[in-house]
Amino acid sequence: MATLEELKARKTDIGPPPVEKFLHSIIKENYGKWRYHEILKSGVLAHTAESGAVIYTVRAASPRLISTDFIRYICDLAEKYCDGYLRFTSRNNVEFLLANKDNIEPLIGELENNGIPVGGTGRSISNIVHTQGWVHCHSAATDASGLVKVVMDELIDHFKNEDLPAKLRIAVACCLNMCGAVHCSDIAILGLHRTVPKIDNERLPKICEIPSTVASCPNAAIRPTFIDGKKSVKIDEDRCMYCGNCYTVCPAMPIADPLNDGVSIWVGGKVANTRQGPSFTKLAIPFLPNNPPRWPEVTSAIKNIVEVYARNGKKYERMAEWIDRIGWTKFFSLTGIQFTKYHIDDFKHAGLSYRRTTQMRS
Amino acid sequence: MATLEELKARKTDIGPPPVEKFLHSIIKENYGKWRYHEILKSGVLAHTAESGAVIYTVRAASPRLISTDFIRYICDLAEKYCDGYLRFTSRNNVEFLLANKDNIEPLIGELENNGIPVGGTGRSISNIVHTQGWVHCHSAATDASGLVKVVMDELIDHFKNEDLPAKLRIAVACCLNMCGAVHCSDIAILGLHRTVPKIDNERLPKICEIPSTVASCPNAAIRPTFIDGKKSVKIDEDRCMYCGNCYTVCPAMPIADPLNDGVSIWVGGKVANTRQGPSFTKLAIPFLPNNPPRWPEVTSAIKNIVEVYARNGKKYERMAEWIDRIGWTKFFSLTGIQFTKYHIDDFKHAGLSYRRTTQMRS
Amino acid sequence: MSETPLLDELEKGQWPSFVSEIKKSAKKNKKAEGLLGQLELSYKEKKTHWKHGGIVGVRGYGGGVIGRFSDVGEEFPGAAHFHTIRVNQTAGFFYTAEALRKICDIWDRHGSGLTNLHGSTGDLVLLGADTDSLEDIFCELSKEGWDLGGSGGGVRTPSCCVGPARCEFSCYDTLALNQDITMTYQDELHRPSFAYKWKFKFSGCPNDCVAAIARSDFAVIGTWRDDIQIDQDAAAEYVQNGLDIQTDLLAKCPTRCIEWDGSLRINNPDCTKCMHCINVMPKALRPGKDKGACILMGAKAPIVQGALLASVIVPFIRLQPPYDEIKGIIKKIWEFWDENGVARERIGECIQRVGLGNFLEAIGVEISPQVVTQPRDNPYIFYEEYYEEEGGEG
Amino acid sequence: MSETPLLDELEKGQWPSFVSEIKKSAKKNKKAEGLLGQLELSYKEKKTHWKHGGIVGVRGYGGGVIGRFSDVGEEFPGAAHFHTIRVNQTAGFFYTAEALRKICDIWDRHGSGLTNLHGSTGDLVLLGADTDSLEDIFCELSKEGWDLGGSGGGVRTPSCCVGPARCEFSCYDTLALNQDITMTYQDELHRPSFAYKWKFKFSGCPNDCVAAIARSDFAVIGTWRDDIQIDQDAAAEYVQNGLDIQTDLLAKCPTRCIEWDGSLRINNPDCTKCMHCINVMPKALRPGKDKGACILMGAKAPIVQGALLASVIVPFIRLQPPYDEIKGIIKKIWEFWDENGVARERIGECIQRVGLGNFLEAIGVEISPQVVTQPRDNPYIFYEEYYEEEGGEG
Ligand code: SRM
Ligand code: SRM
Ligand code: SRM
Ligand code: SRM
Ligand code: SF4
Ligand code: SF4
Ligand code: SF4
Ligand code: SF4
Ligand code: SF4
Ligand code: SF4
Ligand code: SF4
Ligand code: SF4
Repeated sequence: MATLEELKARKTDIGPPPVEKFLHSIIKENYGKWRYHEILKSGVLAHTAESGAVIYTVRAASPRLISTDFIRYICDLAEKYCDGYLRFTSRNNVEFLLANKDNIEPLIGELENNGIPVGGTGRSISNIVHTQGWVHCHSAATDASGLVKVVMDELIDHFKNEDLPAKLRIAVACCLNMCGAVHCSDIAILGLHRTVPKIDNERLPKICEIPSTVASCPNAAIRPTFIDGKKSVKIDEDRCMYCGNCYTVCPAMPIADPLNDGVSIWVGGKVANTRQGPSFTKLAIPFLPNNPPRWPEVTSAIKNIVEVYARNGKKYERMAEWIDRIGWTKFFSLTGIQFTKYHIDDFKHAGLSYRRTTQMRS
Repeated sequence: MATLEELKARKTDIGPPPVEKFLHSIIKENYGKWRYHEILKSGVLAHTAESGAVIYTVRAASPRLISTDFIRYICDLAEKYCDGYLRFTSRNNVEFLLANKDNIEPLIGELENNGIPVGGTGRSISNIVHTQGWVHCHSAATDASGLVKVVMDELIDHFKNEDLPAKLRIAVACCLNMCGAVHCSDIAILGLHRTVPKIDNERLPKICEIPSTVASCPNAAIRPTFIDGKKSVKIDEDRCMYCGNCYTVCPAMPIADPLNDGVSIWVGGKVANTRQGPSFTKLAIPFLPNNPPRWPEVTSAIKNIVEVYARNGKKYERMAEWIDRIGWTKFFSLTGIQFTKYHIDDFKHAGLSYRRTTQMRS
Repeated sequence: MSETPLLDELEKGQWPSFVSEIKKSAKKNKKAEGLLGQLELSYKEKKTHWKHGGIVGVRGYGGGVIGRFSDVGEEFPGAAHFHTIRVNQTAGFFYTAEALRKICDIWDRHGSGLTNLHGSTGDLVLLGADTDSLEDIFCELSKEGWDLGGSGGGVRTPSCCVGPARCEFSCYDTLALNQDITMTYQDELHRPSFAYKWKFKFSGCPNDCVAAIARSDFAVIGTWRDDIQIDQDAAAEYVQNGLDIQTDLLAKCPTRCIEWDGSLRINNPDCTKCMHCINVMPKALRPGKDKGACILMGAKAPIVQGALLASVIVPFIRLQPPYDEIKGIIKKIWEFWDENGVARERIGECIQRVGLGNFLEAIGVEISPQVVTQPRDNPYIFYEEYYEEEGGEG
Repeated sequence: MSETPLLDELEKGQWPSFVSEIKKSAKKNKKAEGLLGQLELSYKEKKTHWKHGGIVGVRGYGGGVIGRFSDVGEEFPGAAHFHTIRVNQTAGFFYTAEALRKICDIWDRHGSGLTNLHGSTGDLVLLGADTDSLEDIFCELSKEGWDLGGSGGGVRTPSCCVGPARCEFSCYDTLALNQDITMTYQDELHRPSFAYKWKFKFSGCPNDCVAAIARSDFAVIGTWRDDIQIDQDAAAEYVQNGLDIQTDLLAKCPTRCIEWDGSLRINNPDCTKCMHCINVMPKALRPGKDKGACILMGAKAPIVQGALLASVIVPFIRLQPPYDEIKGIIKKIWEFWDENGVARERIGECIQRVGLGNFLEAIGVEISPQVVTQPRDNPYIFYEEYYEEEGGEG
């Protein structure tokens, strides 16, 4: 039990500190009065205010899963070059905010010497948003950080250089819960299962509620049953599509299966309301094996898609817009990816993806 | 009982006569070898063959529900001007097929003198496809032939002249069974009910199967029940959306309600694969009263929509394409039609019609 | 004849009046007179006076006649029985005056004298027969070479566009295929034995003048695979005659694959065969030479689970008599439907229920990206292969 | 430290290595060492070694800590307990070196030394705490001015784009609204009592740099209503500097409402505020002056009934402190959800279930055509008005 003193000292519901404390004076003075921005070079932004003041941003990579050592190191750099000010982006890059233009190159020099690439702005591949994977989640069908590492190693030049038709946003999620905007990414890498959950009939009645377990299945594959006189559930194997939601609700239905878990690749999602607006990511490759530590099948598949897009996309054409222009038939033929039965939707709105016109390319 | 002789005389499964018997010699000779067509004037087509031969077509209106007198009359004309050859179109117009150009004007003269307008080609309003209504169907929530008559009286100039941005196809159906392409028309007039079927608990058990009656409801509003010890069904009034399918399956559930039956107006459907391809018709006006014999509310509503389209649509822009260009918000403001809760889809794919982008006009 | 003040209002105006038609027949025909009276009553009371259904027919046929009985038959005896006879129309709705007159003769003798030319499915509809005269009408019609169309859970009367008979766009012989299919499936047409109705419609090109994509379970729509044929002189002529080629043609091409710099250039691999440019310049542009059709399936009206447009099953097929390939596909589909169909479920709904991929696999049709507009966007995949403990792919 | 041949492979290559990060901490920290060993095992066996869930927390809070226990805790004692502490990040992810260092100090003292900057929802995530040290960590953090973020069935940690702090496009003050909402709903954030999670995200313009439309139950995305502001000289400058204005700007406008003839002309009533032209020419074009935001609701990941993008609820709202209007809407929505929500059903699914029209009616928001991309295409309408026998509208 806490002492009375401790309880008093303990403040609750204070919320995060007000952001004003963390804003550079140039930002405070020109807050809401920015006039325009320029990308000076890949990874370097200059925002000019109506007052004429300029704040420079250097964007640097981060593996997101970082040690306090890493944080202390970037703090050192921020103090040395940025009056101590820095921020993170919504894609987990580090942004150094500089008042002094002359500090840009020395900062970049130090970062690169220490193995931290600079880039991710404009028409490039930015950091991959991702999830916990084997590092921290019970649900994971694959590792997230590892996939990010090997894919970014492969695509590093597109992070450092703005050499693509448009922004290319990649996301990784380790299970169908999709902790991130995986469902709306230019390219998504999604861990998944391919076999039916194994029911632990011993534990199930003790730790799970039967009705909520039955209700958890999107496809009504789970039914209540009795095993050796005890309440449990059974799965209609023909209806299960391995989503793992029953496992989320009931721990006694583990779905992990190292032999069959793996990775799928999705393309053509988008978040921004630009031009053709937001859209979901669509299936490109239904299954690639989990082949840690470097998932060669995955990296080469992603590399291939990116390079085909880089060669064929037109300026300002996001992956979705490029595919929209050339058509999916051509996407599959250009990338050499095989179109299969699995690519044809068979869930709730399936029919709406069927081609309901004779309009098509030969 | 039929006599043996009769039975012998009676031929079954002979199918329709081969069409060759009914083709003009010019058509037979140039069959499949047509080169191009021209619209000489509204209602008059000229098809030129590779051989240089030409067949002329005069397209005349028909109320579709016609007497043998009418048929004999057009047969007379066909013999007088067309060597006896004529056809009907997929929209129930009569087409006279002429070898001799000089016969065109006399034929048109006779038709018009007898109250049969010529037109319906090109960028005009053609005949309305429709259904039985009170003339012949037990399901009808309105009359079809009557609606066609009053609407075409109103729009006759657009039948006779090619003065619209593009073809405008109108359809009428007297109930949700939609016997025709009502669901894919530029403008559709649809009869419907607004009250729950009345269950005849006396007859129901005798003439209907309970399970198929229950299954007939798209919205699971019907449940089996017992009334005075006899099996019957009951309707959850909150779930019923008056589709009448239960009545189709079970005659003891009549849904007609003269006080509340009426008409809805739909716009922006299309069949042809041209440009943006086929699409469904969407709700414009949820309800107008059944006001026979001349349904003034309906004719003025249709007239309004047609004239707004005629003024604002661009050449080759079907109703659907025009609305697509200006947006639905503008469609409602230009036509002065009120947008209501009923316009928002709440059926199976409802969410897909919600605006899932910030993109919109102010 | 009874007074018909309401219906009389519908004899006004410029559009030809169905009321005048009914009256013409009613003058000489008791059945038509009955209808006229009953219809006036409907107009007054704003409701139908037909009873629900009623099964009548001719011997040996399971369909082709729609039974219809009045609920005010005592007041209007002519309307008491008022059945519909669906006569299978000719392909493309072509007739001679002579043939039509013979039908009129039969119908004036035995029926109301009222008809629909044509019903929405395509039949030549005779409207208003007594139960007793059905057999006679059938026999007389068949003597003249006519047969019944379809109704109920079977093949419905096929119909097709005017096609090669009078249209330069037709990519296959719609009339011939329509006739061949109608004759081949006489049994399925006249003795309905399917889970629900089955409609065939045939259009010669993507303009789809018979609305096949909107209202047939099995739609065959002509198309081509090679380059659009261009007559540059004719194109220049259209432009000289005032065609605004930029706005009306180039900007309306859905894939923006046509260019004009005094002559037309089409980037054919990007062309989706939408017909627009050809429609605008029929003298200058024509479908390619490698002609055939696209097969689409599953269109229907809204009842029960919502309307459907037909969707692509076979992106391209060549169509020549004896049409064995397409008949082979139909056979497989009906076998599949026989096993998987449910009462009152159209094939389009059935395909959605089992999944288009499974359906194509079952009927042995190749699975190509052309059958969809986009791959799935949800991760709910029914994987069928997996590794077994020993390491083999299951 | 144990051998980690597989993970070592992930120290190769140019992208900064998370394995190197774990190793840095593992050198001085037993918990990090445990994680390293367990992760190597996962890489070897291709499976996770975390047990399902586990409820832990700090006093007075219903969320903010994710319990995590190892199933190989005996082999890797450091990993046995490895809970996550979600620290509510600053608005816009702005920090000073000083503040971050203090967090590092606390975390080095009590935890694994490993973090996520940031979690996908936005929290500053401390990864790997023992159950016993949770209270201490919380107290020390709060002394430094930090509080926990959300988890479970309540408000999750709101997050926002950099907005007016460094972006010229921002149409409202994302950081201020984010902070205000976070403070206003501390109770809902820390003591989850909703049917399921609730995520707020704030983007300053339709570029949506915080992906609000894809992953928040309540997304506020800046936009404007009047004309785009044009600086014609700057526009000319872009063109002089080589911008292909036809291809890269005009042809990419979704409504084709911009023209260029030496100066730019925008047909503003047709502009859908897609940002493209402004993004291409930030110096020449700016959002209008009548700024505010669009409220969209219901985005979520696929589980259970498929992923959803957020959809428009309020087409335009002005946003100024004290933000009473938007808070009024939130209040109504939560009342509605309280009555209509079902466990594990996100608000987006709930809205679809009850119908967007009914939802808007219930929360008292005006129904305008802007909330849909098209009206319904099926005739299944739930009419609520009808005539009673007496003739009155019911
Ligand atoms: C820093 C950051 C906001 C933050 O609060 O952290 C940010 C900052 C800017 N964004 Fe963004 N965006 C940021 C995440 C996003 C996201 C969210 C995401 O990726 O998850 C999106 C939506 C992506 C999508 O559609 O999938 C996003 C879509 C855009 C767009 C639209 C691109 C398009 O054409 O579709 C622009 C406009 C542009 O780039 O011209 C934009 C433009 C910008 C500008 C130019 C705005 C400005 O004037 O300052 C900033 C520099 C962009 C650059 O990198 O070239 N920002 N931007 C985020 C940086 C992430 C990173 O580290 O890479
Ligand atoms: C006669 C008929 C076929 C038949 O077998 O009966 C026919 C005949 C022709 N159609 Fe059609 N269409 C006929 C029903 C249709 C239908 C079906 C319907 O209306 O239910 C459609 C689909 C309508 C829709 O999309 O909702 C149809 C969509 C077209 C189109 C595409 C129009 C568009 O731009 O969307 C063309 C092309 C054109 O008009 O330039 C076309 C073109 C033609 C041409 C020019 C073809 C040719 O070269 O001969 C014929 C003369 C058209 C005219 O009226 O201007 N025909 N046409 C049908 C006449 C119906 C009538 O009486 O009005
Ligand atoms: C006569 C006709 C309307 C007309 O005025 O032309 C007609 C009349 C009837 N249709 Fe139809 N349908 C007629 C063409 C259609 C079409 C159009 C087509 O075939 O191209 C459709 C839409 C396409 C489709 O098949 O989906 C159509 C969709 C329906 C439906 C809804 C089917 C569905 O799956 O959604 C029903 C209800 C049913 O089958 O139970 C129906 C049912 C009926 C019934 C049998 C009424 C009933 O509930 O049992 C009607 C008999 C009326 C009568 O007493 O004469 N009728 N029906 C058309 C047939 C004439 C002919 O043979 O040529
Ligand atoms: C830590 C984090 C991933 C990360 O690596 O960043 C995460 C981790 C988990 N998420 Fe998540 N989610 C995280 C952001 C998201 C997001 C993205 C977002 O918030 O913007 C999503 C998608 C958006 C959404 O909410 O739909 C997301 C969608 C889910 C779902 C699916 C919810 C759905 O309605 O479809 C679940 C499953 C559930 O709730 O039962 C889930 C569940 C989980 C659980 C609690 C696992 C579970 O089944 O109980 C994971 C705990 C992992 C662990 O042990 O650390 N997580 N989760 C993110 C939270 C960090 C933070 O607070 O900043
Ligand atoms: S995506 Fe799945 S496995 Fe990965 S962190 Fe989220 S819930 Fe865990
Ligand atoms: S994994 Fe998904 S589909 Fe399979 S039983 Fe569990 S909840 Fe149902
Ligand atoms: S639409 Fe309805 S009422 Fe009209 S003919 Fe068809 S089934 Fe009968
Ligand atoms: S009318 Fe339609 S919705 Fe109403 S009970 Fe009958 S079948 Fe169901
Ligand atoms: S569908 Fe094509 S081929 Fe048939 S009539 Fe129409 S335009 Fe001609
Ligand atoms: S047919 Fe259609 S898609 Fe093909 S070139 Fe002509 S307009 Fe373009
Ligand atoms: S969402 Fe708009 S306002 Fe916010 S950072 Fe991105 S571009 Fe700037
Ligand atoms: S913001 Fe988008 S829609 Fe508006 S003018 Fe610019 S490009 Fe066009």
